[in-house]
Amino acid sequence: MKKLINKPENYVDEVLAGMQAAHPETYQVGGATGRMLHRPKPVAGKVGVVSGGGFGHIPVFVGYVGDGLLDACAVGDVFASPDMNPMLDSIQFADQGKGVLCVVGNYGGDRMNFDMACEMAEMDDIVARKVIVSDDVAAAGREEAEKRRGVAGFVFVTKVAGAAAAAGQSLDEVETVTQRAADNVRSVGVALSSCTVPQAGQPTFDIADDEMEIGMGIHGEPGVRRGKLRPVDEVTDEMVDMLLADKPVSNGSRIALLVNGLGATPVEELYLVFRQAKARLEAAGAVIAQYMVGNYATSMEMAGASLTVLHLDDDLEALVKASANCPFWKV
Amino acid sequence: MKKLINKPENYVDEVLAGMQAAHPETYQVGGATGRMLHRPKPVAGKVGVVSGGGFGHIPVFVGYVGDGLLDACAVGDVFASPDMNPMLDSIQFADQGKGVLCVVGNYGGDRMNFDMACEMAEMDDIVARKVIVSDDVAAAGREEAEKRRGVAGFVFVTKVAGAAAAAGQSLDEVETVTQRAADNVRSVGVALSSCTVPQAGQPTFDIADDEMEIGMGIHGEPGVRRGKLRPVDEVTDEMVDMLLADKPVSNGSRIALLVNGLGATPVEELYLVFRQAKARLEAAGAVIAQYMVGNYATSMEMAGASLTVLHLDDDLEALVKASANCPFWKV
Amino acid sequence: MRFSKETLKMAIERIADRIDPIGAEMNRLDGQLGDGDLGVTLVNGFNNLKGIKDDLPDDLGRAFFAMAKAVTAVSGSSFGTLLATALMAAGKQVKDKEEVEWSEVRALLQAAQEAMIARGGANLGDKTMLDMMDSLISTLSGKQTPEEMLAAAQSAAAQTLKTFRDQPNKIGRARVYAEKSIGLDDPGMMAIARMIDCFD
Amino acid sequence: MRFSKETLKMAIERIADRIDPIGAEMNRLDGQLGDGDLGVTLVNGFNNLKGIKDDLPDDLGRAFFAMAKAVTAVSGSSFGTLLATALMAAGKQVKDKEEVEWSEVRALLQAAQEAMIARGGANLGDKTMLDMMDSLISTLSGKQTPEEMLAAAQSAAAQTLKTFRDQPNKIGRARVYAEKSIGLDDPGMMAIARMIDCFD
Ligand SMILES: Nc1ncnc2c1ncn2[C@@H]1O[C@H](COP(=O)(O)OP(=O)(O)O)[C@@H](O)[C@H]1O
Ligand SMILES: Nc1ncnc2c1ncn2[C@@H]1O[C@H](COP(=O)(O)OP(=O)(O)O)[C@@H](O)[C@H]1O
Ligand SMILES: [Mg+2]
Ligand SMILES: [Mg+2]
Ligand SMILES: [Mg+2]
Ligand SMILES: [Mg+2]
Repeated sequence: MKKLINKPENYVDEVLAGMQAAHPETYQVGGATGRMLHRPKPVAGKVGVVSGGGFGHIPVFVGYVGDGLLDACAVGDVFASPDMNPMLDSIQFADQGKGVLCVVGNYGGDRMNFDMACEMAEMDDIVARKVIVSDDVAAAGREEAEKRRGVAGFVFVTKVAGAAAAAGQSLDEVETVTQRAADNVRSVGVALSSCTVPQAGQPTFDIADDEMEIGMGIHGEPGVRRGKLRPVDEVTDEMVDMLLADKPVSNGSRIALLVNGLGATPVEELYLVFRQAKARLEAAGAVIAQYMVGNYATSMEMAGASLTVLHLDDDLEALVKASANCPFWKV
Repeated sequence: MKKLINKPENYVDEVLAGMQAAHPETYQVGGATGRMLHRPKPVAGKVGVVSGGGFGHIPVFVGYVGDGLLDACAVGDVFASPDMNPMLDSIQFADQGKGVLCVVGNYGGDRMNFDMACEMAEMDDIVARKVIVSDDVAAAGREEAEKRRGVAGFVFVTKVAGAAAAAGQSLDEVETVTQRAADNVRSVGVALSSCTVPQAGQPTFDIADDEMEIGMGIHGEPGVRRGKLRPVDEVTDEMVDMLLADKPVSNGSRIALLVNGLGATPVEELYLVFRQAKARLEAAGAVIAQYMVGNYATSMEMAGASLTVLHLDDDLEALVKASANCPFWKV
Repeated sequence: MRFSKETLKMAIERIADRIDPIGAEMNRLDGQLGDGDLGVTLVNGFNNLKGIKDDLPDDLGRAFFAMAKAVTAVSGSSFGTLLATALMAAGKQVKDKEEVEWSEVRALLQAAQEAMIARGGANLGDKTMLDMMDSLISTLSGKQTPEEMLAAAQSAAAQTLKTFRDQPNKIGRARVYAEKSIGLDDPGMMAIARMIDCFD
Repeated sequence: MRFSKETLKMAIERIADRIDPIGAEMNRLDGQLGDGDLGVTLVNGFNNLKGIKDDLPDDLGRAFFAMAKAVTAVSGSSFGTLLATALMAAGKQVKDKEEVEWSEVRALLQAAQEAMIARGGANLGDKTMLDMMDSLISTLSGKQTPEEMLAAAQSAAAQTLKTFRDQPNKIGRARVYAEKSIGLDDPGMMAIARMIDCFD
């Protein structure tokens, strides 16, 4: 294991401490167990937006605490759901009397614990609802779309929720439009190398020096195809094909595009992916109304990239473009 | 070689095309050979600021074209100086009658070619001057400081030059304050793994699975010490010690700090480096007036991190904090 | 004495007193079919419960919720999550009450069982703690005093273990070892039986 | 006919005509001590020069600068950079002139040599193209016509190669092979000798 870390068992808490030290105007460590990151003060007069999930995906989840994004976020161990308590802490912090929306990745533990946190919150007369992000088209077919994992699509869904809340929408409205974002976002990734969970000490999976895996999940879950590494244009073509097969675009369809690095892939290569993805999507008729290129949803030192497309309507486009600000992303 | 690329010989040009495609409002590919990136239009009424150097360090050099930063930048092959022509193109583009400052890393080819470009520009009655960045304390002792390589300190020196020019300072003034930034910036890095030059196809250097090299250059130039990988706090201590031994801080010294990732190191780990560096520098009396954590000067897929300290005076602090905007950095 | 937060406090004390040997036994049992962490969950869970037992709110509903919070703080294991789910479901039944009749305990168990089925997606007959809950709910029907209830619960627990021993596990981690699980007690069922014994 | 842009054009044509075999030879020679790219530099450089030879500005200074630009566009090798440096230094001497006397060529070489020393940091005697330049400068002293100059240059070039052959290289990539370089001609020197021969 080759990491710039101290003791594996302190990894998560020390990184959170570093994040607060670097960005105290945005991040404060809180909660009974120090596993919540929240804004220094809740923003009054709006619906709260929170999330939570396993660690090791920075900026997902916890990095997106910020203006027009999350009010608070629960933090688990590496690749493991937080327990219910920091989720409840987050909901309680974010609630300003108008209710709270939880943006949750489609993983069993995350869902179950957020369910409990919402029920607990109810006991305090806080209305908390959940929108599930399940954007990974490689994880299951269209007929089982509810089984798909949540990956980088989280970024757009969170952006929509945060912007709707910041615009003063009611919980019902925020929930509706966020659910529409979740319904209209699709992702697929390609992994070139494994990551290593610090407490495990060994790479999560093996992959040969000349292999890639299309569709692999952000914890190393199996993808749809393992094969020889191909030129980036061909790899990108395959990913674009999967996205368009799952949800086509027609002439003039407006989309938001995220070309995302998994952690260890140089940004130079992400621009190669972007170049080809843009060409292909535009050739298919799409209008790329908003896009990002960079490390927005990672798996520590995993090498690879993912493509995320959010199919826009007028409301979603306005919300995706609304201003937002966290240390990893300014819009 | 495990890279998401097409043909190695097209790597640089395709990445530049991707950068322009992603950020056309900031980057335009230009020059006779397509090896200049420049702003869509030169900004009138100010001193021009340009740079240039080998490719594979994004955002250094070419990513820093933007508001309050570079007007244009010459692009070489991977880790190889651009020839004189795109440098001259850059100078000619940036010149608006008030002269041009070239911020140049301390590498033989870069210096020599910028010398020629400045001479050539003179033929067109353009006044172009050079400030050399040589911040790597590991590259040579204090008595031979002029032999030090230019590494991540480039970011701060460019920021100062860009801000001074944007503020309407004359070429003399921009040059003077930029030189002061160059004189007061120190860096040191630690490498955990090699990068691979696409056309070489093989890792640039070998390093064992449990080794690190303190002081290694951004092309794999030898550092001061190769040894067993240690906990991040100890590695950070060693780097801070080297920086402070070279240029101490006294109580209340104001500094800017950059905790930089070399490309493949997860941002989580950079926050661990930041946490310890901040604690140590503050314990030494420094006041960290400005800081950044992220991938600001990379070596493709090299793993590791570097620390850069800019020792501030009032002018430098104001310039470092002045607003700036490029796709990789908003201030 | 009716069922109140004092009852919950006493229950925590009784079980916490004996949880270390029970934990060791459950780790072994879970290790034969699963990941061997059930005992860890139990030990940590009851440690947390001990930490809050003196500060339980008078409101029974809130007392159950506080216990659920304490249990969820320990780990992400199925048993912990389901136990917390059960406690919350029970809590909802007794919101704003400080005491209930002992005869109402059966209704709390029923609410708990429904919530656990909803949360975990298992069915009765899958050889899980749900089946143990089910036989407890049946046996408590008509029982009025804690003494009667304990005796009935103990014999029902023993009988249930026996009934399911030679059936295969059909859910969770143990499902992969369905064949191997024949002849072995389900760890979650056994854990409940051992907890009941603590009141003897 | 005095020295003008037509002279430069003619020189480019003459050398470009024969650069392919010269390039092959220089790659071999450079490969014995260095990285074997000198020939590539020469071939690409004169290809570029051919591309601009018909568009040279009348102003001799600007013509030299245009040639320097064309040379620098090919690669980052030492020879290319130094040749461009030489052309720029010569250009500065004749800024705003369309013609100069042949006798002034020696001054141009001298300016070029100084600039190359300043740029490259080598000394006379290091066994580089500088030493070739030096003997050319000496031999051209007092020569007035191109014919006289060519004859003198050819014999000086041959003599210089001979003089330095048995000395070690003291700069650049070849320095690492200082011992090995004894008995071998310096590729940069040889390249200049071959270029002079093109005017024969
Ligand atoms: N979905 C489920 N529904 C009901 N009970 C379950 C379920 N999954 C597991 N259990 C019970 O939990 C016990 C295992 O608990 P634990 O070791 O904490 O789970 P794990 O390690 O598999 O997360 C099983 O013996 C079974 O009785
Ligand atoms: N610093 C220097 N000063 C003068 N001449 C030099 C210098 N370095 C190299 N040369 C000349 O250039 C020739 C090699 O040219 P080239 O192959 O283009 O260089 P390289 O491949 O080492 O960059 C040498 O034979 C020598 O004559
Ligand atoms: Mg278990
Ligand atoms: Mg478990
Ligand atoms: Mg050579
Ligand atoms: Mg060379």
